[in-house]
Amino acid sequence: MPHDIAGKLMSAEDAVRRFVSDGSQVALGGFTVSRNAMALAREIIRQKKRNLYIVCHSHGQSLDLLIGAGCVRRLEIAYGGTGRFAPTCIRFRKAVGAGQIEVEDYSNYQMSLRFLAGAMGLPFMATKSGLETDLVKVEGFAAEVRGTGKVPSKKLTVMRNPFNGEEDKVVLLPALNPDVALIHAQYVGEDGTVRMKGLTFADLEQARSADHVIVTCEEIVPRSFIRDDPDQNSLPSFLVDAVVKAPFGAHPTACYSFYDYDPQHLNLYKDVAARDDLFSEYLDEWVYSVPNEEAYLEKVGVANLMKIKANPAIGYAPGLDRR
Amino acid sequence: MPHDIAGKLMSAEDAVRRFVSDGSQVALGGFTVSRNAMALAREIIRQKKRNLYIVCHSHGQSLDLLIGAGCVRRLEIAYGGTGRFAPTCIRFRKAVGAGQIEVEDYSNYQMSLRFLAGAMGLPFMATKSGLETDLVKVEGFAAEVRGTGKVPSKKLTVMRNPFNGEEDKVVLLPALNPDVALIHAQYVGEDGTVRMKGLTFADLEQARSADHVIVTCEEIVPRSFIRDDPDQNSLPSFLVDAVVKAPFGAHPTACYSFYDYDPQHLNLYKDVAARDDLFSEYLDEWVYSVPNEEAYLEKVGVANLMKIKANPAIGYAPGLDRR
Amino acid sequence: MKAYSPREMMATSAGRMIGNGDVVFAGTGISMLAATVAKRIHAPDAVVFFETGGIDPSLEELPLAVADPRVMSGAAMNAGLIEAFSLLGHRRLHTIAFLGAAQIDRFGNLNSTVLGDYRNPRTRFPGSGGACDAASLAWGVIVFMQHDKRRFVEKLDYLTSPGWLSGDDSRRQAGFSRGGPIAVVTNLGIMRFDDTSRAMYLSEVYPGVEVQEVVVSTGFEMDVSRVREADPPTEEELRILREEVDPQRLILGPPA
Amino acid sequence: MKAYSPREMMATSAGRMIGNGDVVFAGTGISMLAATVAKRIHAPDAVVFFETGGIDPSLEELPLAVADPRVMSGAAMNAGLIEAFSLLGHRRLHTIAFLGAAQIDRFGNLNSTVLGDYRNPRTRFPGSGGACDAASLAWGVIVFMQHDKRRFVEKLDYLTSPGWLSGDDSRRQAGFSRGGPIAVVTNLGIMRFDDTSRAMYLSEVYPGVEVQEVVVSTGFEMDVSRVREADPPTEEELRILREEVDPQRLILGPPA
Repeated sequence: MPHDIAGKLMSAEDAVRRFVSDGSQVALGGFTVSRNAMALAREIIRQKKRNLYIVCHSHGQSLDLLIGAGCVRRLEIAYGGTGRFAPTCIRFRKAVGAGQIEVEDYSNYQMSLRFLAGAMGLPFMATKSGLETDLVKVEGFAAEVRGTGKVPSKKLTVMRNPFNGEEDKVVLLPALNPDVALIHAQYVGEDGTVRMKGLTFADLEQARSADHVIVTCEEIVPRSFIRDDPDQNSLPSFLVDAVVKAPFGAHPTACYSFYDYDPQHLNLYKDVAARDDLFSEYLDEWVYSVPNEEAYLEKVGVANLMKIKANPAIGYAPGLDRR
Repeated sequence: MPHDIAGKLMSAEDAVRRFVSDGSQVALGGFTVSRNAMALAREIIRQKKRNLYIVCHSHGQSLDLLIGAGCVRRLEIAYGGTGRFAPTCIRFRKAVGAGQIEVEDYSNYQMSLRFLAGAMGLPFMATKSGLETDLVKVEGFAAEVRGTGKVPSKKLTVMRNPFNGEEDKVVLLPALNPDVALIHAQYVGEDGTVRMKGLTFADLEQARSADHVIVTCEEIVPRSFIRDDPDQNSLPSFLVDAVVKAPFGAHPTACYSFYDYDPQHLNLYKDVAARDDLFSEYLDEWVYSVPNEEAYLEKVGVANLMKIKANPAIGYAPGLDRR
Repeated sequence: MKAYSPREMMATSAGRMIGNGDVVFAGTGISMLAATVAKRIHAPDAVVFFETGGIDPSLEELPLAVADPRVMSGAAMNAGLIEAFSLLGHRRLHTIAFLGAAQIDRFGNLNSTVLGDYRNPRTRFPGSGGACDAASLAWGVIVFMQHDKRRFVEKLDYLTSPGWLSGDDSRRQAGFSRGGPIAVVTNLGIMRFDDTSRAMYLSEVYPGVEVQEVVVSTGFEMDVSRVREADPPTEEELRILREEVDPQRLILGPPA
Repeated sequence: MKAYSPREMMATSAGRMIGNGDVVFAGTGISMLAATVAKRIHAPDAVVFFETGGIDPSLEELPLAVADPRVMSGAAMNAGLIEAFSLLGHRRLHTIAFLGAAQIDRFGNLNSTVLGDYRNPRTRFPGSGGACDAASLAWGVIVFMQHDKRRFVEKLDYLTSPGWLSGDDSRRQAGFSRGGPIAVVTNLGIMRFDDTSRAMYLSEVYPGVEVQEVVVSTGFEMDVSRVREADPPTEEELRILREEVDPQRLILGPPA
C-alpha cells in the first residue's frame, strides 16, 4: 500500500521474522559508528538466525555483534572497524582468525559500486580501483561455492576498456542484490516515504539493490511534513517492506541530529569483546535477557541517553566525553 | 578559491568568453521546458560561438535556440522537444532535415549513464537498454570523425555479461567528459556551494563530468544559509568555475519555486521558429539587440514576469493560462 | 451524437489496464489521464512517476511536460533521471510504461526518431527520450497510437524502442529479461499480442467502429478473429476525467 | 627533553606537503591534524573531505571516525560514498589522500588486510576500506607509518593498496592514469620515491634521529644518500595543533 504505512508498520520482531531467514544475504546500512541498525541486529540475535551472508562496505558495531553471536557464516566486506574504539572489530578479527567465517575482501568504492549496480539494475560496474592488487588477484570464497546462491560466479574480472587503447584496463565488479537491507533512518512519513539526514553512506544504494528493505526510524512524521519538501526525501514507500519505530535504535552508534555514539558503551563493548566469557555475558545481559528495545533503553538508562542526545542545531553532542 | 565566491562571480559575458570556445563540447543542463541555462545560451549566440558539439539527454529551448542561431555543428541527444509547445523542437527538426548538423541518437538513460560514468571517472557503463534497436545498430557520425576530438571511438558496443550465461548481453556506453556544462540553479552560497531545488534531471552528473562548469543562479545566499543544511546542497564550490547571478535566467523555461515556464513566449517562439525570416527577426529582437539579461527582462516586461512568478509554497504559478 | 470522444475512450480503456499497486511510468498526454482515472477508481495504490525523477507528485494541476514544475510539487521524492530509470527497471516493481510513437510494426516495435533515411531524414521526430529505456526495462508497455496505415507499418524506418522484436522468443534471446508491449490503444480499438508468436491481433473495437475500418488502417496483416466490442467509458469514468482530471480539457481536447 | 612529540612532528611534516587548493581525502588520525594545521597556516583554500561523503565540514570538534556525526555538521555537502570516491578520482582535482597501513614495501604498496595467509591469517586487520581506492585514484598519496622492520617489509603478506607496484613504469602499465605515493611520514623521518625507479629513499630524518636508526628499522635496502635533517615544527604550528586543533589531545596523545 504505497500511500499508507499501516500495512508495513510492525515490530522489530515481526520484521525480522518475516524478512530475515537463516542463510539470507543481508546488507548492513550505516558505517562503523553511525546509524547501524542495532535494534534489528539485536533482534536477529534473539531470533537465533544462522548462516547469514553479510554484504557491507565499512562496517562496525552491528556486524561485530552479529558475528560474535554466531549468526554469520559468509561475509563480503571492505572494512571491519569501529573508529577509535576498535580499529579492527574484535569479534570479526577473532572469527576470521579462527576460520569461523568465510570472508571475501573488496574496497569501499568497489562494494558501493556493486550496490549501485544492483540498485540500477546494471549487471556490473567498471572501475580502475584495485588493478594489480590482491583484492583483484585473491579470492576468499572456495571455488565450489562460486555461482551458488548469491555468491557471484567470479569475485570480479579485469578487462580492456573497449573504447580506448590496449593499456587501459578496468576491473568489472558484479552487481549485488541482497535478500534484505537493514537501514536505520531519522524519519519515515505516514505515507511510508523515508527521509535520511546527514551522510547517507551507501544506505540508499543498499536499499534500492535489495529484494526486501526493513527501515527502523527515530520518528514517524505526518504525510504533510514529508511531502512539503520532496527534495529532501531518500526512498519511496514502494521500496520499503517494513517500517519499525525504534527511537535510539542505532545505539550505541550515532544517529545524526538525534544522538551521538555512546563512548561509554563502546568502551565497555571493546573490553568484553576481547574475552569469550565476558562477551557471552554481554550478549546475555544486553541482548538475550532484554525482550525488546524498550527494555534495552531502560537498561542504557535515561542519564546515558541524555548525555549522548544531540544538539539538533549541530547534529551531535558537543563536549561529550569521548575518551 | 573554494571558500569564497569572489574569484568566480562574473557576468554571463565573461563566463562564456572564458569557458566556451568554438568547437567546445557543451553539456546542456535542464530538461525540455525547465531550468534551461537560457542566459548563457543567449550570450553564446551574441558571442557568435560556432561548431559547438552539444551533448544532452532531453532538451528543448536552449538547444533549439543555439541550433537556430547556427552555433551547433554536432549533437548527441536523446530527445529534442519543448513539451506541448513543440513536441519536436522546430529549428532542430529543420536543421537535421537540411543536413546542417551531425546527430547521433541515444536514449535518456543511456545519455544519463554516460554523464554518470564521466562524473564517477568510470570508463563506461553497462545497460540492457537498447539491445537490438537502431540506437545500437546505427551510427550517426561519419566513420572518419570517430575517435577524433571528443567523439568516442565507438558509439557503443554490445558484450556478453561475464558474470552470467551466454544469453545475458549488455550495451556498453562510453563515458562523457564535456568541455563545459551549462547549469541553471536556484541558489549559490557565498562560499560557492550550489543548491538546486526540485528535480535535478541529470544536471549534477553533467556538472561533475565536465572539465568546466558555469552555474547561473537566481540568488546568491549567505554562507550561513547554505551551510545550515548540507544535506540539501548539490555541488561543492571546487567543481564550479564561474557563478553568474541571473534572476529569471531560465526564461522562457521554468525554474521550480521561482517561476513557471512562459506559455506566451513559448507560443510566440513556436510560431517564429517555423519560418526562417521570422526566426531571424526573433534572434535580432530577443538576443542580438539586447546587450544583456537586464535588458532582456525589461523586454519581457514586469507584467509577464509577475504572471509566471511561482507561488513558492507549491513551486509553480497556479492557474497560469497555459494554452 | 457520441456521448464521449475517442480520447476519452482511449484514456479510460488504458486506465483499466492499470492494476492496483502498479508503478506507472507516465508521459504527459493521455497516459496521465489514464493513470489518474485508474487511481481514482480501481487502483488507489498505483503510483505515477516520471522519467525526470518526479515520484508520486500531487498533480493538483496537469503538467504539460515531464519536466513541468507541476511534477515536482507534493511528491514523495524529487530525484533525477538516473533514479527514475533505475525504478523503471527495478525487478521488484510491476512497472507499466505508456509510450507513443510515429510508427509501430506487428511486433510492437516503435519508431519515434525519423521517417526516411536516418542520416538524411524526410522527417525528424524528437527521438527516443526515455522510450527505448521504457521499452527495454519496464515490466510492461502500453502504446498509444493514432490508427492509420502510415503509422502501422510493415517495416519501421528506424527501430527506436524494442517491442517483441521479430516475435516468438526473440526478445528474450536479445538479452531482455522481462518486458514487452501488452497492448496498443488507438482511436479505433485495442490490439494485443499473441502469447506465442507475439504478433499483434485485434482484441477490441470501440462501439460503432467496424473491424474493416481497423483492417484498412493497418499497414500489415493482423488477426481479427478474436475481436470483441470494447466496453464504453462509464458515467463515473467520464465524470472524473472531465470534472476532476482535466476540466480545462488541456489534454482531452474538444468534447465529443 | 624534546619540545615536541613524534606525532606533532609527523602532523606538521605532513601538513607542509598540502598545497593551497588541494582537496584532501583525510582519515581521522594524524591526517586530520595535518590538514587542519595546513589550512590554518599556508593552505587556507585546501578542502578536507571524507570517504563517507562529508565535504568540507566545519570540524568544530575532532571526529573519531570518518562516520562521526562531527563530519556532517556545517559542511558544504553531505553526500555518500559514491560521491566521495567520485571526487577522489576526479581528474580536475588535485586530490591528496592520507593512508596508514600494517605493512609497506619499497615501492609504497600497502597491506592493511592480513598478516600471514589470506584465508588463514595470523592477524586480521580491518581491510581496505577506502585505502585501495585512494591509492588507485587519488592524484597523490601520503602514508603515515610507525617505523619498524616488521612494517617496512621486503614482501607484503597481502597487497591491499597499489603504490608504484614493481617500480619503474609498472603503475602506468597496470592501467592507472595517475597517482602513486608521494611520501611516507614515520616517527623517524620522511621517505620519498625516486622519480625513475620509484624505489623508496630516505629524504629527511627528524632532528635527533640517526640515519642508522632508520636503516635498522627498515626491512629492505633503502638509499639514504639524499637525506637531510627535517625542519622541526614551528612555534606557530605547535600552538595551532595544541590549542586549536586538538586541545584534548584525542589524537596527539601524551605530550613530549
